[in-house]
Amino acid sequence: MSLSESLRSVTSGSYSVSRLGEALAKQSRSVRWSFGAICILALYLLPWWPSVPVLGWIVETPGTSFPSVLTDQVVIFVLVALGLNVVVGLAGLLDLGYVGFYAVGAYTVAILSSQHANLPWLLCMPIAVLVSMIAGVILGTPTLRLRGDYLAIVTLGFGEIIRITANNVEWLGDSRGISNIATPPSIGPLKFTVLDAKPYYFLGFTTILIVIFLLRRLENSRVGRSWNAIREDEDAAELMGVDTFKFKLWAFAIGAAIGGLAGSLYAGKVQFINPNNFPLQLSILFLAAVVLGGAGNMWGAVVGGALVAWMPERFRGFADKRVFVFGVALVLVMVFRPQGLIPRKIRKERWLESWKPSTEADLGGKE
Amino acid sequence: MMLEVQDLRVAYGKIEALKGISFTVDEGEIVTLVGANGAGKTTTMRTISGLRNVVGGSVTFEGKDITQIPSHERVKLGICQSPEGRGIFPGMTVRENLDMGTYTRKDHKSSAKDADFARVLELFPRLEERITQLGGTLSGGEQQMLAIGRALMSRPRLLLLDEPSMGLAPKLIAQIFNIITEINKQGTTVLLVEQNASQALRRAHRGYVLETGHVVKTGLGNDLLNDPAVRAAYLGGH
Amino acid sequence: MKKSTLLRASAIAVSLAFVAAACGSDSDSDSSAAEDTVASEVTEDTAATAAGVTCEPVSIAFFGALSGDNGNLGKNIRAGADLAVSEFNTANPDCQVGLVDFDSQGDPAQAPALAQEAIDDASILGIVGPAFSGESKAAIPLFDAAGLAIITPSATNADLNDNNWKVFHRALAGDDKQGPAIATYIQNTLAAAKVGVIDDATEYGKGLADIVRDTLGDTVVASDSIDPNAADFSAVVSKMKDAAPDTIFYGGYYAEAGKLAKQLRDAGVTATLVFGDGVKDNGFIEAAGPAADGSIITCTCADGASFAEFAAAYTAKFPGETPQTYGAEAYDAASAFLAAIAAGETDRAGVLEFLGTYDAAGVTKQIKWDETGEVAGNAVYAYKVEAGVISVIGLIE
Amino acid sequence: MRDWLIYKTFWDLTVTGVALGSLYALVALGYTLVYGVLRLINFAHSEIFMIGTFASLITATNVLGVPMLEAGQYPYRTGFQLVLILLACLLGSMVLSGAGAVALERAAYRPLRGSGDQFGAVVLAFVTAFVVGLVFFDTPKSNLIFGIIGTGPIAWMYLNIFRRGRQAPRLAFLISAIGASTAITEAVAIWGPRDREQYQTPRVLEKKTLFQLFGTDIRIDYVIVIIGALLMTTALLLFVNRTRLGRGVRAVAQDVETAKILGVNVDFVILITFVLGGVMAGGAAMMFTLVYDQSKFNIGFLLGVKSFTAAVLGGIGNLKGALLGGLVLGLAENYGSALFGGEWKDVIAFVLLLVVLMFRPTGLLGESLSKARV
Repeated sequence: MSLSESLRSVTSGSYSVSRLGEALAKQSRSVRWSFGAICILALYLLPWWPSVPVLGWIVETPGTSFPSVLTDQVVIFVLVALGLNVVVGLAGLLDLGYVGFYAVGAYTVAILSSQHANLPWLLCMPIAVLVSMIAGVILGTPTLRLRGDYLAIVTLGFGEIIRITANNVEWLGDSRGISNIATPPSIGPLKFTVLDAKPYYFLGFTTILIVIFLLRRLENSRVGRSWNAIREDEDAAELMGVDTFKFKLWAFAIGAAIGGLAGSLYAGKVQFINPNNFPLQLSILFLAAVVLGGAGNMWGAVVGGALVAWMPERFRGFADKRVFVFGVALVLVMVFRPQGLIPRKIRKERWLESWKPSTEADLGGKE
Repeated sequence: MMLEVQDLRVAYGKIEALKGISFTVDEGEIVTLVGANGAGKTTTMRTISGLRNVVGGSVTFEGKDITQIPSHERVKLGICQSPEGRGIFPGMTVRENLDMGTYTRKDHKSSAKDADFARVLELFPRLEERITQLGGTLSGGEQQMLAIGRALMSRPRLLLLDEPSMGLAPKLIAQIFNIITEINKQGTTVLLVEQNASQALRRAHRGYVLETGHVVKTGLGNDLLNDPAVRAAYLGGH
Repeated sequence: MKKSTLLRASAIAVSLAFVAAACGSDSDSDSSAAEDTVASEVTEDTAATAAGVTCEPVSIAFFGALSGDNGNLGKNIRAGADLAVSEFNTANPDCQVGLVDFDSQGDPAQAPALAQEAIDDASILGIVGPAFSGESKAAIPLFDAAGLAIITPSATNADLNDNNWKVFHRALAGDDKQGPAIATYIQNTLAAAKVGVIDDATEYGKGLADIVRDTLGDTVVASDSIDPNAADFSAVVSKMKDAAPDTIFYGGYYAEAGKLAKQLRDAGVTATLVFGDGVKDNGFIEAAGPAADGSIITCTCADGASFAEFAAAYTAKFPGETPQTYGAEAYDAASAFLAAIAAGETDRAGVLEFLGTYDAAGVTKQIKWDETGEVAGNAVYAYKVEAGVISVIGLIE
Repeated sequence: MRDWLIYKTFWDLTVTGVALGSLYALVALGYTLVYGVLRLINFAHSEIFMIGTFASLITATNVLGVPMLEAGQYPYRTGFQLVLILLACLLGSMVLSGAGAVALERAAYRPLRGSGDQFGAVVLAFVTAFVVGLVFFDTPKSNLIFGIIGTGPIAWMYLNIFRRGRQAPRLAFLISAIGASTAITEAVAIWGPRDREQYQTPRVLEKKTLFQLFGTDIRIDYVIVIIGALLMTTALLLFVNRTRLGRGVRAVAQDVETAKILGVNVDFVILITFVLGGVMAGGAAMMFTLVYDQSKFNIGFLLGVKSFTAAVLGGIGNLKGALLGGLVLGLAENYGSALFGGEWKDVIAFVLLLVVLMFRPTGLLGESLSKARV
């Protein structure tokens, strides 16, 4: 293999994590299950990783508290990436205002547990998920009939409308934000106190596992197949009898619900939110997380979300230069791994495809 | 020999659409490629125009290997195509569409261009009536005329016509083929791809029969027309 | 097959570790750079000072934006604290106090994790910061639970003090003191019959402007907000031009104040412009140019008797620079912690208790806290911009 | 009370709204051109605008030596000297913005189209080497030297990878655009003229009232902006409709493949499209500094979002739509701010967009670079 060939093979993904998955898939059921169990256990112990010799050096976040970074950033980004992946990766709808749903979730908890009522967090959380879902439906119903890029700017506008409204309406706490938000109730030895982030991490990681489990069921169901069809070719899906609008709305609502869930977890952890927590740039960061990991692949979204949240904290030493390096990294990853770090297995994605409708990508071509 | 295609192989992903096609076109000829859907006719045309990358083989035009040069350079050498589906620019007027044919020509304001313009309008009087209309508003037949006329505006030495009869009424088809013959008589070499094999073979000097990415038969147009196997496969068996 | 895949994966992991290690060591040296410079200065000057206190290695922390969009404000604040610490270290060779940075970028989302890290570092006895109100609300509950005292040199929002935080202290008066004073000044000194009030819809700006609005009542003839990120304020300018007030108050920070002042003057608005403490910065003069002339700026900070001395020391430490907004307050805040350390306090509870009884002359004012953590005395001073220089006029009665 | 306010200030708001709208329109043209040809939201276009404002600043102060203040007053210039300074700034902005757009296209987009070339590889390689240098060096100078040394081998490596000839998915283009936008903004913020502070540009044009219209003062800077925007848009329309290259742009927008087989060099046309967008943004940037005399590293972001909104409002891909969208947005923002308060300005813009798209899903004038006559 010549140097240039090996270079190309590296960038086109021969060393990807999916290889590991392929190798695992060949093993017996019990091997796979125990491997999964070990992974999950190891991830539950993640807050202690920095004290492991070599590994600690890699994962630690100098200058800031690692367990808090896990709860405040990583868990939230992974959840959000999972939700946004449903919208962008599975249904193929470009959403640039996803932070709006995240904000709706956080604000619902804040309003119900502090600003205007004193409901416990455990009750607020499902309400927040529901409210975010309704927000998704309300935004989706008039806008999902729009084509891809129109949807992008409309959703971007939605995110901004939410933030500015929260900033200027006194009932929503305006620019002062809302403090003293309720925390999750203590369960046995798990005490959700201000100074210990670990219980929040256990809660967040468990939530992620549940969401992944539910999404996997969904992906393999009729709904998942419909999303697939819509993303591949919306017109064809419509002709085959798929109610494209209904399923697009479902994707939007489910995505919004997961965003709201992330928001409610965040509000319950930090106990204070203000509109500055939900800037437009965060939406863009969320989208970057999904695409960086590999749009349409749930594992890609998880990895992308974790990386985008963790990297800036890991490289605090770069201070001002972090964001610059992040921008360059985005370009480079897209240039050399356009499908993301962990791409989808099936690459035939009409909507995500090239701007040239009929050159390289479609199999068989016109004959 | 004007165009020589040798052992051409083209793939879409892992699926090979052309599995080694060879044929030639001599100056002044009309050569046709016939075959069923999926035989590789349009892929061949697109490859000659440079829209597809080849996996193997070569395309030689007037002694020059053009396999690797970009499409717009090929137009300068004298190859122009009227593509399948006509490729009319819907937002441009008929005149602007025709002007696009002269895109690579250096003699912009010259009388030679005006002469070509007059010649095309003479061949297709319908276009003159529609000259200020938008391309997207033309009927199928008119669009086909426009596509051929536009290709002619580049003064090609080799004109590639991909399915010029597709979607047209029988009367119009005859008219289009008459014009193709006329163009050829005026000195332009034509490579024609058709599903309407009987018309194509009747007009062509020579023909090639394509089947799933291979050339399976070749001969003079009339010989192929009378070949029982070809008749059975492509001409409805009569 | 499987083996080779796993081998490859581990090879990647190892190489990643090397990359991370390289980066990690670099960032470590970065963060300790501040302490290094302190140490080197100390060795130069050891001979100059004789006696001093001795103590265990302890440190105080700066908490605020050092990078990001608000980085400059934070750097100016940190410089004040830095000056206090290095002066202390020079004077006390046997008691070296470190200054640890927590760069929040002014982002409330990053604040809790940083606060946690500060709390986990047992050598930190006090926090100078958090710099902004938003991050304060996100971070102070953690500090409060850990009993780690904070003195904010810049967060002036009125409602910060009613959270029952034991650890909360401010080195300057809150907006609830400044707002009414501004209103008084507009009403009495400027004798304005018609007032326009504009804010930037941020916590600080709107909070201050709302107090002014409430206090002035019917005198306010026109009121509006701007989006600080926008470049064009023409709708607000038109409104002010039409209402023709004698005085316009703007609640917000200096960068937008400069833009706004310029656009108002360009449109022919001649009203006297009045601003709060967020505008008391040379950046305002730079941004507004000649349009700044004649503006009134209020601040709870007096350029006190020792301010000139402070400014000289500042320029000596940071050549070519003069103290900027909240720099002196940060110096006072850090000095309070250093006094606690000098008094032999070695733990957080002791420092917190010490602050309760602290009463000393600071660069900006007499520093003494009441039980809510507000600095005693509520003197608000008026400044005027003349020929590109901000100079004090006097106390607002 | 508020209705009365808007009535009294109506013409005032109209004039400033049209001026602001003209700037939106000029930037929107860049979005719409690139979208028309590549179907790409060129997120980094706002940074091309930002570069233009700094180019204008540098031309005025560093090249022409105009001071910020002269004896405490603005350095006003008149007559021939004024015209010369303004034209030099305009040229500076247009050239630097145009060049920025070219570099952006070659480094961040062309490799994704599968036709990456040396130039793009060198730009990308330089940036990569620079980033790697960040790990080892603190000073910009040694970093720069390291960047230059590292460029060669990295560019060679990149060129090898570029020869894939495969199209990236559309989302990859968008993320690449976002990455480029972030990198450019931050690069200017960190290593730019000074730091993250706001910059002032010297004010050479005295903002005199030219005449009164409906009782409103019409200032000279607004007149220059409005006329300038109209002239530039007209020039662009003429170029696209009347020249051979312009026809090439339209052809690529309408049907890439047919354009290719008719001899259009698609990569070149795309480059031209970026240059055109960059030049328009450069012109807008210079006029922006004329009215607001300021700039900042992040000045492009909000303006870019608004301009893209304007482009969609008018019908993305439609050049006249961009002009109309810009003007409508500028006016709506001004009227809306007067009615509901300035803090709602952005909400007004997005709600307007939402309402328009409800009734006209492809914008006010529809998408036309591809479907109808420009």
